[in-house]
Amino acid sequence: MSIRIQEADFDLAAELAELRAGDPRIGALTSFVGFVRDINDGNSVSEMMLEHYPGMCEKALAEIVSAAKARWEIVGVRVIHRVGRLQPGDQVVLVAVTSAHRGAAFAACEFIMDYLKTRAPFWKRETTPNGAHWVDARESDDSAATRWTPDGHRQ
Amino acid sequence: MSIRIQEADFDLAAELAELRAGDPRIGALTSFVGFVRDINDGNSVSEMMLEHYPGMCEKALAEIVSAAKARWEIVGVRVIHRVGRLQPGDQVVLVAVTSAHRGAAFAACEFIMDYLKTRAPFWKRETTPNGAHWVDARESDDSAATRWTPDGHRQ
Amino acid sequence: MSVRILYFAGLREAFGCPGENLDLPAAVSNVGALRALLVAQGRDLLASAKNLRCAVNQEMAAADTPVADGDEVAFFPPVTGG
Amino acid sequence: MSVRILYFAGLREAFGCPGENLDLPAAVSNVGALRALLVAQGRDLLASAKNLRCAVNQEMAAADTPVADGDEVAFFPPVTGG
Repeated sequence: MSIRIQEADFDLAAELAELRAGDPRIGALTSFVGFVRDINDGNSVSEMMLEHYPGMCEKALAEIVSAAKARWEIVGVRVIHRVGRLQPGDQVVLVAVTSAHRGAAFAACEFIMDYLKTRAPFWKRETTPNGAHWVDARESDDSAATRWTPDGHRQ
Repeated sequence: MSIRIQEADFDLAAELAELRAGDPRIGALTSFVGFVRDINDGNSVSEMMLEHYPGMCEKALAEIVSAAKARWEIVGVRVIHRVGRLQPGDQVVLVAVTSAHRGAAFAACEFIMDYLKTRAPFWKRETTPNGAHWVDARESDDSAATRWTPDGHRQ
Repeated sequence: MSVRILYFAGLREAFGCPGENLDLPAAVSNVGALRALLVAQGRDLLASAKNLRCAVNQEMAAADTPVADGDEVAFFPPVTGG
Repeated sequence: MSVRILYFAGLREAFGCPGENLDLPAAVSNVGALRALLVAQGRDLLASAKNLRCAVNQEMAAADTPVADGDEVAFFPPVTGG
């Protein structure tokens, strides 16, 4: 597994190519990229600042990825999360999973995103015409994470 | 929407970049790529031939994408399916979806793949040490497609 | 009444042809009757094929789907793309 | 007994500092008691913050999670990354 937290942008194509690395067992590659949107909850966003808890973030992400590997047969995982100052349109996060079959790749990728959203200590502060404020956690993110049952299915 | 059936390979990075095309409403990009594996059902595969029904394939894929657009709020969709002779490791199919939020992007991408697998008229013939044979449809693919209820949730 | 028949994958390979044009007797007005006619004409595989699928004018069809003059009727095994 | 306290996001900003070192009286042996002590020392926001989260040594913790000498105890709002 490869987990990185960084200020720098990432090259999506290069990351996906590296993750595949010509392994002929791989039949499926599922990836998710999150971007800074220009509108959030009706306000236009001019800048996004991402703060994190160094050390705990890496630990939390490693635990989430391990949980996914225990539930599904996956070949490889790559997680990148950016921190610092970002602009609308910037890439924020990448989760990519390879596996023999598509079911495991889809499920593990979405599972990792759902848990990252509720368990990994990152916080967003967005700047709008009304000033800068910390983004509130979404109830929908909590319910997305709790729908995963211990046997790896979704409720 | 963009749907293509082609013999030529595709450039994953270029396809994803074009789909995004700097639209600042996009908060999520989910993509799936399927590859020819070197082993299928225990046999080593030296070549894969993909046949399709020209005309009906394009129609079936357009209907599947329209159904996804009716169920989820998505910004853009790209589907590419290759036909002809492929080798292990080759890219076979791409489904990529952009949307404001990740839930819709994940669901629509997996929905399109599930229906493509059971509704789009493509057939695979693989060459193994025992000769060439047409691949049997999987029961698991039918059940993957039928789990989608009319309201867009999964059973 | 004339229809265009198409075969794909294992059927195309077994029959050695991608399709055929057929003049239908008036009694043959749906997919089930057309299939029976083709079997009677020697296309045995259309009787024995597991889970045979049919499309009329590129839309999935069932045994009772009507067949009309000028239609394109395709027979094929369950799909395996993706 | 001494612990390292960390604050993140809105808490860090409101307190104007990323954390503090604290000598704990023997009676303060879990997260709930530590939080009460900090509130008593003027960190009011730790009482009023909605859905305050806490981690001990970088693992999510609850009010009854023990706190021991040398621990790193972090307080922060619900996470909003991704």
